[in-house]
Amino acid sequence: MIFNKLSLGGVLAAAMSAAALTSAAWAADKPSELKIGITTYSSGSASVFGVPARHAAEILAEGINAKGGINGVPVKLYFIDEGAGLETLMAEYRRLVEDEGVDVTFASISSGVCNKMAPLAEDLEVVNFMWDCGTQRILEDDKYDYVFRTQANATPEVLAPLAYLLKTNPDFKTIAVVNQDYAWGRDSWEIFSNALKTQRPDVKVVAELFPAFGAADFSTEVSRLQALKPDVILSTSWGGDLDTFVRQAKQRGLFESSKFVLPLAESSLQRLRDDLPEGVIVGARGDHYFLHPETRNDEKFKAFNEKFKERTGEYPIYSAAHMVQAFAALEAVYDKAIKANGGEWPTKEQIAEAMIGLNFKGLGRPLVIREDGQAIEAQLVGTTAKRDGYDFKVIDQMEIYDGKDLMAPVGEKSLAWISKFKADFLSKVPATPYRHQ
Amino acid sequence: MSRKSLDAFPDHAVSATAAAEAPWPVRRRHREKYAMNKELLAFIIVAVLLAVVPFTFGTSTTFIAMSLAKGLAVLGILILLRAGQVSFGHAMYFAIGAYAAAFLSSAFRGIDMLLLIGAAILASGVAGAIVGIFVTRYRGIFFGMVNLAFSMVFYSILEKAFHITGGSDGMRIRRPTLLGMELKRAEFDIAIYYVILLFALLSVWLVWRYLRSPMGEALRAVKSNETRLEYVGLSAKSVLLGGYIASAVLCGIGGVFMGMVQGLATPEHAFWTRSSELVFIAALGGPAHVAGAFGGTVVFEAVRTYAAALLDDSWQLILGVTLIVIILWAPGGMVELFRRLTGLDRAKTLTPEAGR
Amino acid sequence: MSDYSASPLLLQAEGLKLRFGGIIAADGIDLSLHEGEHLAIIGPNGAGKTTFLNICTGYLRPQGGSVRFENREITAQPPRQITRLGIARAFQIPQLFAEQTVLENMLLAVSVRERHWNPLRNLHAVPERREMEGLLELVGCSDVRDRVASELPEGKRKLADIAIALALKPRVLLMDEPTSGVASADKFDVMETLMNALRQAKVSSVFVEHDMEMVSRYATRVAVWAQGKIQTTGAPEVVLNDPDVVRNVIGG
Amino acid sequence: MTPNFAVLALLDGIAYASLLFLVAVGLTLVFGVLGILNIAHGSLYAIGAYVAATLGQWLVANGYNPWLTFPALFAGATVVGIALGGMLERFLLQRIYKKDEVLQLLVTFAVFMILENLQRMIWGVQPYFMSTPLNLLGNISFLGINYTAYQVLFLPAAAIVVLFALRHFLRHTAIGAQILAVTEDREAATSIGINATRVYFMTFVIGACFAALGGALATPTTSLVTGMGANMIVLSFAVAATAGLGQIEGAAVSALMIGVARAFAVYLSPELEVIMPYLIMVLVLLVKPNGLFGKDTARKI
Repeated sequence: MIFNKLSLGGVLAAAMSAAALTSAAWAADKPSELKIGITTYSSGSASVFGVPARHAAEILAEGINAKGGINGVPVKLYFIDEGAGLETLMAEYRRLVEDEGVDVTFASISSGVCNKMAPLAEDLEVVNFMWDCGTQRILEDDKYDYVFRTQANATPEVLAPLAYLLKTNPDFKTIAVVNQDYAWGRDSWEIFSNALKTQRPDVKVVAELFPAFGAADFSTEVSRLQALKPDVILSTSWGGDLDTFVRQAKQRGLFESSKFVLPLAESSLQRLRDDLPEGVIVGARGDHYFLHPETRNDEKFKAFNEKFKERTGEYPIYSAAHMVQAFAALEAVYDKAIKANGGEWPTKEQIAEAMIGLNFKGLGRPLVIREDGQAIEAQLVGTTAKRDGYDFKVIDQMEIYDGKDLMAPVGEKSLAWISKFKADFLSKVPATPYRHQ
Repeated sequence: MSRKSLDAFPDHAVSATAAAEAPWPVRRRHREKYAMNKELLAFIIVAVLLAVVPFTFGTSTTFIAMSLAKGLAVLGILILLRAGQVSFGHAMYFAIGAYAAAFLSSAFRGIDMLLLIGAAILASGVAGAIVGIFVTRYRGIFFGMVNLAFSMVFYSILEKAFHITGGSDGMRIRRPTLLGMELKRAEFDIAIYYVILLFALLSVWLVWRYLRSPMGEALRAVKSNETRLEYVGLSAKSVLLGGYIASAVLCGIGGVFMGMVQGLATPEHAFWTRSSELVFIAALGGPAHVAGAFGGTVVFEAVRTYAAALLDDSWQLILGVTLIVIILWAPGGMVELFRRLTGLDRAKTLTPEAGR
Repeated sequence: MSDYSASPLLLQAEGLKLRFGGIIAADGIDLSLHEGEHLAIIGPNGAGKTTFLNICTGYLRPQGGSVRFENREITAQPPRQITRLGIARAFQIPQLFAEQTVLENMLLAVSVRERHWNPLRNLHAVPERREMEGLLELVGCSDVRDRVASELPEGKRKLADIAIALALKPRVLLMDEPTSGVASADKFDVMETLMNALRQAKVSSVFVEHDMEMVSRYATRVAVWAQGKIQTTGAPEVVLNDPDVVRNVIGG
Repeated sequence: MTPNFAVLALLDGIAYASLLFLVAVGLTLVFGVLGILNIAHGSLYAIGAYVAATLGQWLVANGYNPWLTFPALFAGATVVGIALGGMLERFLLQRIYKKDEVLQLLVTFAVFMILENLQRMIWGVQPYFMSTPLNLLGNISFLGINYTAYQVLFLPAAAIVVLFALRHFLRHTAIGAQILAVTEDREAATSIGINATRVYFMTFVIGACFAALGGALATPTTSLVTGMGANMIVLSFAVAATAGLGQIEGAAVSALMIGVARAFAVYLSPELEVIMPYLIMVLVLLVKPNGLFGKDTARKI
């Protein structure tokens, strides 16, 4: 019985790889299609990012194929659900790479999954874009030949809101943190608090709360924060956790006594609507905003926003923008590699080589991939405000930071780099201000 | 006798009718031997088939390796089911196995695989003995619940002790050496496949023998009559404890293998739904036979992986329906279905017709 | 009827007291068993006779008094330890391992007796298999040897229960209405075989019994239990003819 | 830290315990009568929440009086309890009452998986919310801390009403008495002619209604996300097992214990918050294997 099942799977697999082989042979050097494996959440709480990103990917793939593909090769997408558990994820990832023969993978949203997929991609020698996960550790700790990140990492994503806070509210004395209890919540607080210590050693941390990931109730945390009355409350939470926390805090007047800093709240604006008060500092893990002051009039930007709104009824959030960046990097790197290869279709080694120093542009400012495979991405931070024409809070008093100022240099680890900050480093980081228009 | 007896695991029921009509010792032995040979033959065939997988269906190697690893844990669940007990916390030992490897491999780079396995056996065995001393006081639902509580405490600690365990992202398990040899990824995949296969076959054989030994038969007695067990001079608690430790160790071995294949130990391994999954697979495969543990796992994992092809995001739905169908119409699981289809059950359970 | 008071003392209960709520089961019970004796306990239903067996085997802890076995204090020790010392028990409601065959029931019992804990040896391969088959032959259970215990008719269950107790090679066997459930035509044959086996194996016994015919034939001594006390004890022919006993126990 | 934190923690604990109790009481009632530990109880909780939210959102969106969202919570819960609970009992559970308890447990686990999946298919994965009732009741201030009246007044009141209504129902109505009889001694109850099928059906539907009600009443306080059922079910297991399975008043006490302990943890040692319920459960069960109020049943031989 065991064998029956096995052989079924095996025969299927064999048949598929045979099909892949023949098609490859037929197209000689140039494949009939460019296969992209994408891990994203379609179940579980992180699907608030995964589902919009998947829509974005589909829109982008349709767009590429409509104009004839990448250098004449149409793209084909394969999605894997990060929420289905690591066994499934790994088995499916391997199957896509080994049997299906995907050319490039985009993995993944979760830092935990990235931690696993990066070494696996390296082992399987398949070009992988870490398109959304935040952890700075992967590329700082190990050297990879096939793994690249097409967006920033946690360091600038956390430092930018801190810089903004220091500039706009220089006088705060106390701070409390309410983060989800998992790697991102912990890591982001580590970066934030270490940087804060260098900039404002006098600020007192009055509470460090890490409620369980996916907690349904923050009433007790809100009570405690009301009793403590910290000047600033930081939360890098997202999704249902952030929504619940914001609603409970708003209902009980916590926003009146404390300044909130919510570095990921750009992704919750449209859901929270009036539950998110004005005057809250919000970020977007990059310069992602559907009203990006520098790029909102670009054709590409407008077209994508419209298509996205048409398909989902919502404006795109940062995870969709990260997906756009991954596709932009893909198109750019094939162009670059094909040119370098004298017009011939490149091998994966050539693609990997072309990634270094690659310039590409998603929906925000242009990005560049450093020699360690890490992209430099600008950061947009602002303050919520109510404006006509939107039934949710928009971002006003924006500041856009250049990514390179907030990143640890190549070869240096973020925390070590942060510990060397001069006392006024962050308040002097250059930024371009914008108002809502 | 109806197959839908009150009994969860109808092999006893089947053998009941069977044995009732087979009073002649000589012929019975003969048949037993015949059945044994047939099973041994099946065992060898399956073992050989699995041994050639890397050469025939190379790309399924890792999938099967993971299924076998999980199957080892299910085998542990099977032992407890023999005593009529079901644990909703055994994923804890699975996680202990994986974390033992994670800690060791991050402390000593290039540590040998066999040491990791040894550490996992030791850690899960010790944990099983300590927790077992408490939980073997309980039976039925409470046994399941107390195990659940222990595993949830453990799960919460794994998540909370961020600086030690890496929190919810877990810990990386670096690729170990094997007998001092450094292995590349492709070599490692093959090597660990054979190590897992070896352990799986060995465990199947050991568990098979154990369940038929006086100690294993005493486990069944825990299920049917603890009073009599006491009154033949045996403590039901210690019998169950023995089975509990064995099951914890099997889960630990499963966990260390899963961890090494995935290169990762995460708290998710210890979450209660994982424990339920193990019990789920045991019921799906059929608790009456060691083959059920592995057959069930392969089917479970295959459905989970390939369900998406049938209907987007539907693996839970499909598995749930499958399990209900199995429980309602074939409570012996796939093993029973298999026997029904092949008629092997007759030989196995010694009905008079079988020998003819 | 011979007198056993000179032979060594096996089991000795002194001043046992136990009450459940308002019901007095035992109120200062003194009872002893000497080697070679077969002591019958008679008395009205619910008088506490089974409770006595439960206390002797450690299933219940008495509120007062003590039980000694071969001059060793065994009060409230767990049943498994008392069993290992040499006191086996057969039950009013037979206690069998329902999922296993009768022979497997026996083999399991003998494995405990002989400490056969090799986890790789098949239960059926224990060396005492012949002996167990012989015991089953003796109690008349050979025909159901390979049947699963839960499927047995009541009479056979009763015998199998006793056979398991005998498999432990006890010094003392405690029985609770050994022949209830056995077809009445066979009762005396069964009891005859059983008692012969006990005598042969030099096993002393205590049995709770309602059938006075049985008591007078097989008991060496009778104890009458009523209102939580031993009303009288003595040779069957004396006790069973005592007018008080006839009026209060046998007649009533 | 203000010296009044103990009072605050108590208040937070009570609010949380009220929700826990509402969910756990249904679980424990069903176990007491049917002898089945219903893992799908968590899904009923989640679906009750989703249905109530959908109904409430619809009312608000169509311009009905927002106070109607209160009855909508109860209506949503009742509909889910009767329709889904009733169907589960009639078409599935009735077939497994005679099976081994392990298999019963697994069937409910299978139902849990199916419902989790269906729930995702119906409501998607974006967080849902409907906080109108919470907003309507406003805040009350206590020791300088704002609390929502919904959480510190309405929820505890609802829990108390449920507790006493259930007590009254069980003690003073015919069907309630039958349910109680079955809880205490199933065999005896059926032998004196109690219609077990009817009692089982009623009980399961009532239990399902409580699960859904717990979900519905939680809706205004939280965001509905996938996986909320899986978390709630282990918590209510912890409550029910700590009290002793089948103990209704006991569930109220242990819910309070767990709720308050958790709140104190947030004030004193936030890292312990998540572990608290399970720690309490382990400790209680180690000392009292049948739970705080469970009865020890000795076997008669």
